[in-house]
Amino acid sequence: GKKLMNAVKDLVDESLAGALVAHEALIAPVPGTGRAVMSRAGPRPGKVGIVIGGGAGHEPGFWGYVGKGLADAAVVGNIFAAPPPGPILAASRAVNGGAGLLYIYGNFSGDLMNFSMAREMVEAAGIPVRQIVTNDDIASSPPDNRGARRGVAGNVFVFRIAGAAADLGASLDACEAVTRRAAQRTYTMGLALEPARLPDTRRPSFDLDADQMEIGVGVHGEPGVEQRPLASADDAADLLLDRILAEMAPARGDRVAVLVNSLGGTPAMELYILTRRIRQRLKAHGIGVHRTLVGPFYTSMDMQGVSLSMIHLDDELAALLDHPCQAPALTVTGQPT
Amino acid sequence: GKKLMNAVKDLVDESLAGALVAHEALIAPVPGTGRAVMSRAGPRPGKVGIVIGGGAGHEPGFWGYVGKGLADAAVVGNIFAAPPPGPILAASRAVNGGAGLLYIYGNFSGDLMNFSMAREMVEAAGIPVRQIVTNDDIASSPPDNRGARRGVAGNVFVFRIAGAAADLGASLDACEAVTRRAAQRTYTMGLALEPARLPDTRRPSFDLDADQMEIGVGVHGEPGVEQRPLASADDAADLLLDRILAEMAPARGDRVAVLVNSLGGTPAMELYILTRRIRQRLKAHGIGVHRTLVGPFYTSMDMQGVSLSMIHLDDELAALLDHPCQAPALTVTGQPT
Amino acid sequence: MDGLDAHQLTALFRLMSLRIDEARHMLGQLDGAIGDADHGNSMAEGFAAVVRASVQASSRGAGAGDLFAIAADSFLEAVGATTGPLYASAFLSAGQRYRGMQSLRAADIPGLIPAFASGIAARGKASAGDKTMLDVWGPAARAVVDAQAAGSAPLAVLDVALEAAEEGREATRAMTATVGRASRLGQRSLGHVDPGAASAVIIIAALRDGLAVHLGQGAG
Amino acid sequence: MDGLDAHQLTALFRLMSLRIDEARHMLGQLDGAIGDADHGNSMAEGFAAVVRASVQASSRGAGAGDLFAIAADSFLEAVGATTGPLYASAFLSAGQRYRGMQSLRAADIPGLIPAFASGIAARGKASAGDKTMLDVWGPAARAVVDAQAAGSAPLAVLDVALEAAEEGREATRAMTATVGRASRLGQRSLGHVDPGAASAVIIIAALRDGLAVHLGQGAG
Ligand SMILES: Nc1ncnc2c1ncn2[C@@H]1O[C@H](COP(=O)(O)OP(=O)(O)O)[C@@H](O)[C@H]1O
Ligand SMILES: Nc1ncnc2c1ncn2[C@@H]1O[C@H](COP(=O)(O)OP(=O)(O)O)[C@@H](O)[C@H]1O
Ligand SMILES: [Mg+2]
Ligand SMILES: [Mg+2]
Ligand SMILES: [Mg+2]
Ligand SMILES: [Mg+2]
Repeated sequence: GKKLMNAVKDLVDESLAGALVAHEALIAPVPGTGRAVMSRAGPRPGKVGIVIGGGAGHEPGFWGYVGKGLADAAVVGNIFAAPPPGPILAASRAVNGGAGLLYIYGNFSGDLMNFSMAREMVEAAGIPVRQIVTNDDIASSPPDNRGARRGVAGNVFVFRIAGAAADLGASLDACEAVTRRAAQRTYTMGLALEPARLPDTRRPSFDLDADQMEIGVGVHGEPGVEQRPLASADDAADLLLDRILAEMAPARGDRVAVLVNSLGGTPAMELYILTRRIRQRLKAHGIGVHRTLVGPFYTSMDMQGVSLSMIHLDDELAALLDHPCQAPALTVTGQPT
Repeated sequence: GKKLMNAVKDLVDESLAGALVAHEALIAPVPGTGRAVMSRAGPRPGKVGIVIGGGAGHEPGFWGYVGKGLADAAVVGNIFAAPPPGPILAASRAVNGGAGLLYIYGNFSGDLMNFSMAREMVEAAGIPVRQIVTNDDIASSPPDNRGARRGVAGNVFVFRIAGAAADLGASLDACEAVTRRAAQRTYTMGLALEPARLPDTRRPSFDLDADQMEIGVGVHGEPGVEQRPLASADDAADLLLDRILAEMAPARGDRVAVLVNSLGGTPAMELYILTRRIRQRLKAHGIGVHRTLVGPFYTSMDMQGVSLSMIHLDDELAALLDHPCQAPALTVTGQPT
Repeated sequence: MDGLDAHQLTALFRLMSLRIDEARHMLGQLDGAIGDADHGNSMAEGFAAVVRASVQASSRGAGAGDLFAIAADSFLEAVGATTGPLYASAFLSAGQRYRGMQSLRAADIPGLIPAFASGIAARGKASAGDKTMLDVWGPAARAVVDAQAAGSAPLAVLDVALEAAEEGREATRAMTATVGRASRLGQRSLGHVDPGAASAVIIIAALRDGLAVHLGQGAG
Repeated sequence: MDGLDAHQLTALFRLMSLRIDEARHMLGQLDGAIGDADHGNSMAEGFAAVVRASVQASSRGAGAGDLFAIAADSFLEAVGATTGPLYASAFLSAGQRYRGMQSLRAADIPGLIPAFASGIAARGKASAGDKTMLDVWGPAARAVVDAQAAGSAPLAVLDVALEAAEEGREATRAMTATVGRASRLGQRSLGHVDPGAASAVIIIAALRDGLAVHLGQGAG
């Protein structure tokens, strides 16, 4: 439960300040608010502006995905709490290039309410806004109620697709359509070995015995859907992959991109052991892997655990994933990776 | 103490296998050994070959620093144990471009002995080899005995300089000279909040009370030099920075590059809080920061804690840091970051 | 001395803030069981912001009725989250009811509860039984309307409102969450009190006790 | 039946491997106190590799004297680390001593200890008192040489070697490490037994007990 921090109340502002200096060549503060960052590369006249955001505690989410070929601005709330309309509004104004704005955020009641309030104000000012509410977390609701699912680490793929499409000059309609397709084709499932600890109380966000893991956790310390005895890396990988494949139902020869994500406290060594198994199994299924991301891309503070995200690609989505981008947490060059 | 793994004995091989599939466009196995990887971009005739390595448990060290503009090959031992001469020899043969080889590794008796044994064999085969033994860890010995210090996360800068110089066509002499200068100008200091746990016993590698931190830890679970009550993020940053500045003794107007490194279990949020403080203080000292890296670049399995590394730049070193590279753990584009 | 001017209304907000702050950890624990454990922090920070803004506004001479819109704004911008928009709507709805009033009479105070309830319902679109704060605000609002129709005195009205609120809170134990973060737990939310319901009871209790103090009748 | 052929030498290695494996965690703990806690694993994996390679080589008809170079190679490639080169040098130095011998006589066995000591000293360049395995191998080797000069029987030679080894191990407690990983601890290494010294004693004890078994005299 130890953490390197100063006063709890300064946690979010100080870590955001750190991101702004560490990545000063890529991102800058949005004028008029302490809780939004924008790309140094934008806004570009005629380009759709991509605004993403959510609660803090997911670092490098969300500012890590701001940059050329990715989002134009990210808005950050308190820890695990949606940002209020104020900074969303400020970010919207700052990145408006005259071609409209696309908001992308996870499906949480707080984010829905706050982004929708901001949207009303922005539209009242004559700027068209579309919203993509991501719901990739398959553990959080059954398939027939997909609209109720949380939006989690699969966001990285969705941001990427939207950012690439906008960078290539797609219209607001086209950006919205391809991003919505990306969101619909993205699936995530997570598990935790240890809960996150809240900075103020240092208490675990849920109880988990020493020999148990929690299946289907969210990225806000929400409990998952069931506890099971701690499994081997291969069994854990299978558990995540089986659930995703069952819903995605890819055919032999289909292509996906894969994100093996640390929820904060799980080191690279373990992530790569899971990656190995996941790739072996996808190969056995005849599924091509266009791109594999491994690392702490979308965390839940210091939670120990992993999530697996996969996006079911088509030619357009695959091409957009290859489009160059440069942001604090994700750089894609023209070269292969 | 929970870990996602299969059999302990397969830990290193399986995580390496994961790295090889996740980054298949960048790295490939070295023929004839399961414990070395090489760049898909090399070897290039006439280019000095850079071979790096050390024990496993530091992921994405060492394979994360193999790629164009970085190392040509990385050799990995057992957990926290230097690799034997066999795979070093295999890697040396595989990346020999006819211009000689530069070995870079940390100053540990095991690495010294094994790399030196390999070097004798490689030189016997007519390939000239130079060695840079890094010793950036200022906590591990007093300044007047710098040669006894460990080589730790500052390696990332040293690899980077060597890789850039070699990519630009420097001779073996020139590569060695600039890399040695980089190593001499690199300083690291670390602290741990929780020790790493060894995969076989799940026991902590040293004892640390709930309200203490360990100052001056190595990257192999070695105990540090003293225990202190857990400090605030700012005080922890100051403690690391003060020690480094005292030795580096930069003048106003000098430039450095900074690496705020997670030892494995410390999440981005905390790293960036320290980054903010370190950058504030460097600014107050009038020291320019040419580049800031923040993240799990050189871990000690699941240890919770951070290390701060800084390299004291001159014009040549700064230019080499900006030279493009593309490797699993570090991509530098022509663009600013 | 029956009416509450802006300073006195601010004192009422301060009591709410105090009580919520005391319950911060308890609310966090309730939220931890079925959500993300931040409800105590969100509510505490929201009310602290309301008090700060109200102190400023009333020292600038704002009327009591003007404080509600200011409270809405400050709560929202300090909190975001789910509770930010919900309580912002609650305050805004009260602001509409008391628009232009320099001071509120004691008899106006219970009306805060139905105002809050309708603001929260309009923004959150939850139904009764969804296991939300509305399962407290709804019954409490109906209790206020009924008691006022029966001609009860303000404090007596708040007494029955509080009773209804507490019953509503306890009733959330037996509900399965269908909106908000806890809905993802399905049946696992059963048996737990909804944190938003618990904080709503605290606000209503503070309202009752604050009015009692103001009327010189001590805390109930 | 006095001599040891390759199979019997392999049995001796197997006993060392067994004893080291039993001590794996203890050695890891000793290393954990002043190093990186892997000494038990390194030694156990090294000796397991030695046994595997020796079994293969002796079933292919290798002579006892040939096993040492094979052991050196297999230990080194399985382990790396500090102990890999050190014990590889130890085995190689023994291999030079016994080169070309189809079987070793019992009287040859104690000579393993000075051979190991000189191989380790040549590779590691540590001095007496540096708090390393050499603080066991060195005294044990001198004890062997002295006892042989005094005309003692092989087992008696190994008895005094073991005694010297144990004293050497205990003496490391009072030393400050000056080479290897533990040297970074400075004074903090004081009071701890050196792990490499502890494993050296186990090897020497296994050598003694293995020879005793071979000679039909049981474990000491
Ligand atoms: N649509 C809604 N309408 C009314 N109340 C709601 C709604 N959604 C959630 N709530 C309330 O919000 C509470 C959670 O608030 P809080 O923890 O502050 O926000 P979050 O869930 O965003 O972390 C729940 O306990 C519930 O009472
Ligand atoms: N130069 C040396 N000469 C002889 N023995 C050494 C030397 N350096 C280290 N050692 C021995 O090696 C032991 C540590 O071995 P081990 O833990 O396997 O390697 P590492 O230190 O690389 O993790 C020490 O306890 C010490 O006895
Ligand atoms: Mg929340
Ligand atoms: Mg070691
Ligand atoms: Mg909550
Ligand atoms: Mg060791």
